[in-house]
Amino acid sequence: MDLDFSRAEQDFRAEVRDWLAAHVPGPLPSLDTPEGFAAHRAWEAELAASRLSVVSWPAAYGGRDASLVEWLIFEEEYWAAGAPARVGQNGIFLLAPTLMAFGTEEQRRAWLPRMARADDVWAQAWSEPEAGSDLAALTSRAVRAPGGWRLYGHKTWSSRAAHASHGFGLFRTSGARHRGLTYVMFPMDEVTVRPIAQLDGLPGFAELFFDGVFVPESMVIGEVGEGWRIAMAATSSERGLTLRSPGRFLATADRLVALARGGPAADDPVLADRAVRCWTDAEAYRLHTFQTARRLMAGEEAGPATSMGKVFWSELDLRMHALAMELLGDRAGETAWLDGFLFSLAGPIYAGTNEIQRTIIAERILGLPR
Amino acid sequence: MDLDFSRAEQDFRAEVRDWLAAHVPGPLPSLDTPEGFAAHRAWEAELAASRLSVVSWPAAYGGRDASLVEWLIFEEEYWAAGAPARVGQNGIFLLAPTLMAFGTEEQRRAWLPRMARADDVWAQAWSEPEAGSDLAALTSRAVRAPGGWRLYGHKTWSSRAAHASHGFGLFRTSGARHRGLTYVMFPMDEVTVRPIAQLDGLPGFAELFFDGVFVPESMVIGEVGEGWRIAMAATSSERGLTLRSPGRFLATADRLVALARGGPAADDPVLADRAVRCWTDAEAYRLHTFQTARRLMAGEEAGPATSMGKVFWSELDLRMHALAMELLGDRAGETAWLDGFLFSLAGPIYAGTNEIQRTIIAERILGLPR
Amino acid sequence: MNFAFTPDQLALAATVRDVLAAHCRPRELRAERLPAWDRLAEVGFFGLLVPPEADGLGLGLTDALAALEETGRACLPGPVVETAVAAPYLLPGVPKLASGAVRVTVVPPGAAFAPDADVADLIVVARPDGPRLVSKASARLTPRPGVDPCRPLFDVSFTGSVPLERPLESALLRATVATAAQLVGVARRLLELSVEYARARRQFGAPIGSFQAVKHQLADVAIAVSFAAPLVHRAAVSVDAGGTGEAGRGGGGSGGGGTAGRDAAAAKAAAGEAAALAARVALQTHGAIGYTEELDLRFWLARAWSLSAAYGGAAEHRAAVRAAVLSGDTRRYP
Amino acid sequence: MNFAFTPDQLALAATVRDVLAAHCRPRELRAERLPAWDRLAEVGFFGLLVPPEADGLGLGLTDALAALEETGRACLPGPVVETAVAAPYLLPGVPKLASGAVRVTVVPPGAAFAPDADVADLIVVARPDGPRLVSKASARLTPRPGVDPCRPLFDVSFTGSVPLERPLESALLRATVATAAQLVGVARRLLELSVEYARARRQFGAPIGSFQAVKHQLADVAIAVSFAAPLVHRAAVSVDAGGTGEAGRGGGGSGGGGTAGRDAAAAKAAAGEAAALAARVALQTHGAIGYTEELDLRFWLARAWSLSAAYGGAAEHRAAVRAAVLSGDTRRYP
Repeated sequence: MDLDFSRAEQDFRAEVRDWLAAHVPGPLPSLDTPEGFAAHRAWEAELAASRLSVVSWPAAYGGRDASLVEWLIFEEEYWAAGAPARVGQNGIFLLAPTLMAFGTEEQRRAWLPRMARADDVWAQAWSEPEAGSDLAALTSRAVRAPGGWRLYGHKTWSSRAAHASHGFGLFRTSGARHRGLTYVMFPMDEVTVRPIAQLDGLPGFAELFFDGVFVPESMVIGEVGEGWRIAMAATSSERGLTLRSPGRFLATADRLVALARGGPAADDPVLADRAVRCWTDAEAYRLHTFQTARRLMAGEEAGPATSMGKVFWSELDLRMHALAMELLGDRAGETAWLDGFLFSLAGPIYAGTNEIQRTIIAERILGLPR
Repeated sequence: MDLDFSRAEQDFRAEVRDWLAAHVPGPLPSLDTPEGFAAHRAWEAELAASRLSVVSWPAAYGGRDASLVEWLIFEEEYWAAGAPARVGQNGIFLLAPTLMAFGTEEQRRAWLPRMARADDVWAQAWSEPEAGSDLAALTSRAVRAPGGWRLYGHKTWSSRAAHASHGFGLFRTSGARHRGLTYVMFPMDEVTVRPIAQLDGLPGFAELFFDGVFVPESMVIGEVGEGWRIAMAATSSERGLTLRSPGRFLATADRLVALARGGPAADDPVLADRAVRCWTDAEAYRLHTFQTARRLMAGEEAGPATSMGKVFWSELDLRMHALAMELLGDRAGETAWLDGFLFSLAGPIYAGTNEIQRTIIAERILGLPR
Repeated sequence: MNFAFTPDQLALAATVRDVLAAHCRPRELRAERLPAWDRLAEVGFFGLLVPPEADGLGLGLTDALAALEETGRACLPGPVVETAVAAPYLLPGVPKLASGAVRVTVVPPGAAFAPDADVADLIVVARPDGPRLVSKASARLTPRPGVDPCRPLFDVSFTGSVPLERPLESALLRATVATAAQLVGVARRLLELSVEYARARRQFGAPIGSFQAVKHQLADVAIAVSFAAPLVHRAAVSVDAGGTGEAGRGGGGSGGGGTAGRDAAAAKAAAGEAAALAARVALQTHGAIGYTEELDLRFWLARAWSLSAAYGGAAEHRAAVRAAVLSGDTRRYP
Repeated sequence: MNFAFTPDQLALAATVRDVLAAHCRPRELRAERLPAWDRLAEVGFFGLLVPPEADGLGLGLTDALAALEETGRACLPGPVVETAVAAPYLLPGVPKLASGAVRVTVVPPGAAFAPDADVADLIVVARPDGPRLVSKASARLTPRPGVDPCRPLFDVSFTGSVPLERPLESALLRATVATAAQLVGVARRLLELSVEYARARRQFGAPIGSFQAVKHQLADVAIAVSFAAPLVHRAAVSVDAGGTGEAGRGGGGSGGGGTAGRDAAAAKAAAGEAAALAARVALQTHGAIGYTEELDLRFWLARAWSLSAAYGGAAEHRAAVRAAVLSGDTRRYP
């Protein structure tokens, strides 16, 4: 057991660090505004030009074939450098793993390079008003049409959808609860989009209304009726959201400790202790992730163990931002911590609520009865 | 709204305080040993001789007709003085309220004065091996016999039973889940008692085996088949365990703060903070209890709100003792804190687990669906 | 000993509650800057703590406490605590305070900004060399971003000001306890909204409120609020009994005399933590929808966060209680 | 970078696990004072960290870490950490250490008593003027009450002793990390026992493990253990990489050099807290039965509590991490 990075890994880290130091822009406007969205797309294109937007992808699609450990290194450097949020993350972390595992080579060549450059920006479309965590209850339909399908129904909580060019999600193609769902990509042009303003007034989410939107056969991923299985497999993909990169939380923890070294925490060890606990927890998450990455690189499956990571990082992220709010008092709004706090509140909710994750841990890891 | 005690309440407090100062003995042996049991009985008799063993009872049974607030005052002084644990508490807090509400005057006159003097010491007999929190699943039976009943079956987790003279509990008199249970008192002489050693090796609990133990009709409380309702009503009696006296936790909190002012907490504000939080929580529990007492004295019912108190005091008590263990390190065993810690571990379990209490709060106070 | 609100105190709270139920609903929160203020003025709310010689009722904080909790429960915008609770002690001679015609806000020590300064006629600004009184005319306000859109923050610079003769301590102590009472109200409302939603929303074929995990989280909120409230009540009694100043110091007085600082700190910390828990669980119960501008929940979420920070966060107040208790102030009644 | 145990390290752990599964079962815990010690000696367990010149294998702490976790998982009685981990650094020249024929215990700084001194041949006693080595013959032991019947405590007074030349720090750091590894094992076993019980025990017509409240508590234990373990692994790597001494100080070395004190403290705190949570949830899952002498659970409960306190409690270690990190030591790899 060691924690020594290889020469190649160290060189990769140095390259990424140097590139970021030279290129990271100042704070961009929120990516939920039109100007911010455009600025973030431009930044993605700049990353892509140096093949740094999707380092873990195959070179054929715009990546570098980086190993999992190299990807973790990239993420550490990216967030430590204070680089912008990733406007392409829905596509990169949710759709791309699905295409790589279940798409055709045509689909991959058609969509992945464009995604890597943010030529297309993808929104996810899972939830419906009556089906949040319970995806098997979805009712939006895909109906056979000449040469493809027509989509009908109502999706909600679609992140980034206010400005995205394309979307992907599950649509019902038969009545069977789980086996009646099909995985479909679609262009946003014909979808009616109603932005949902969040606490900060910006449309981080949107509702999507489908009234016969046509998609050709080539935009179905995998077999008809296999959508549920495909979606589930992709969410446990090692490059998906399940192996949530520690880099972001490490950067937050370091900034939190810096904050705690001044201000009220300097005089209150109880506040300082909370900050340092977060720092240690972020480190624990990082080390745990390295161990998981090592297992995955050895060919093991991530499996339900990633549910533990989801609970851990989301509650850590919330704790860090809530503490920062307390440390900053009425000056919190002048910093990026307030936006971060509002964002962190969603962590325990999205990608399977933490209640669902705890039930998965209990049933699928510990073996408790349903 | 005020917190000023009346002249009479202040006088009562002074009397109790003075009496305790003159009479409280040094530490007695554990009441789970034979000598400790005898010493604690003698102490109860001494309390009773000054009419201080059951101050809130009617004078006719050995009490003083003290108000709820006076009882709370008595308890504050009792525990602050470091007086011994109450060997009679099962009888005083569980059986006596039942007799007062559902017993006959003959039963009250027969049993309460003897209980007040600890002539009889009562063990509770609720749980069975296959029915812990789920009392409706009880299977021990009471079978009609000339002049009374014969008891059959197997009870467990009977506290104090290793040395008690009498017991009380629910026995099945018909098949109906809740309506088939009857509330019965019984002498311990013919019961086979198997002590259960706890973590400290002492028999705080026992198993009870009934093989036709005879009890006369006069030892049934209330109507046959009404045992469940009677037991439920008694546990929400204001003088029962549900209005758990804050005195004990206040005394623990004060001792914890004293402990925290020396030792490692003196140099570690994080430890000191945990101690002071407990002190504040104990105060909150005290104030909350005064408010409840005021409502009860005005004729209101305690109702399911007492479930909130159960969760709060039991988790506070555990937190206080766990912190003391940490403050004392390997010297904990030399103090009374270790025994207190082991005892506090049971708090979230007995008298309805805290999980059951939280469900009661959610369903019966907040109105969430079953 | 009667540690319960009197019929008069409850009647006052009921009056305020009725006014707010009629005039400070979510639709007004969305549309108006100061909903219900004129109605509250009509029922005498702003004169409760003003001395009789300035046309007020001269009541104690304890008398107004249940009513103040209602202002939190309704998420009433505007400088409520500053105008109704702090001003009577800072500016007892200012005419029209009792009638609600003059609104006041405060930049307390340790804070950078004044809440609701846009609607204030007078601003009290804490300065190291003593508090200053700034009139609307001589103040220049710069909006600052904050978490609560109904309690906007402003940087205050000013061309002219007068020194305030009264020390801030007594008023701040009362404002702290009053804010704690509001937080209890906010937490209660968050709990109600969460329970309503959990009863109605179905997932996996059942109302989410039938799931044990949801039940137990909401039960924990109920417990936190139930045991924070008596600390707030006690703090009000302690404050009214006299003994101002910092935790652990303070003078005599009957009943809770001398523990006012300690008790106010304990109250604010517990109420702030209960409201923060209520907000956390409310969001977890509501899921992604809790997040949105269209749901009323957001008003109470924002208020829980903004008031938790107002007049000192929980950690600051815990530190004050710690200092008092560890230095030996473990006094209870009597 | 290969932050996972090597096949050799795992094989060693499997050997120890097999020995303990056969010879340190609950029946032996009830009947014997030092179950499995002779068997562990046979497989070379006590010589793992002893230098080759004293007949040991000269391995690093990292190599033995998974095996040490097994001793916690089996609740192995006796001065395991003191003999197998601390002694090789304190008494490298003592003959027969590697063979397991000499047992050692320690009264560390800040502790009052020696665990397992009744079966120790040598006792190292920390004193303000430096550690002393006391032989069994010159020690007088007085039993002191403690929480763990399989890890009895003794007051040690002595008539003769010799000063110990080696400083304690390096050995204590290793003992702290080794104890953290044992705590991870204890926590894992408590979780297993709780899951087994929750699957079997029925209440209200269903296994209690089917209730969401029980599931989520056990899931939280699984999470706590899973994220404590890597901190323990890292601490072992840091210790082996060099850099002894207190948190925040320490020298160079490759990899984790210089952070050993900080990392050992973080590991012990996290492991102790995970074990304490596991014990709490185990009792809550088992109900009153968890309490009794007849149930095996009690061995692991007692061990969780006794080892949490050994070599410093969680708060003490959190304070050490805090001091290091706040003074600027936020170093990670590389």
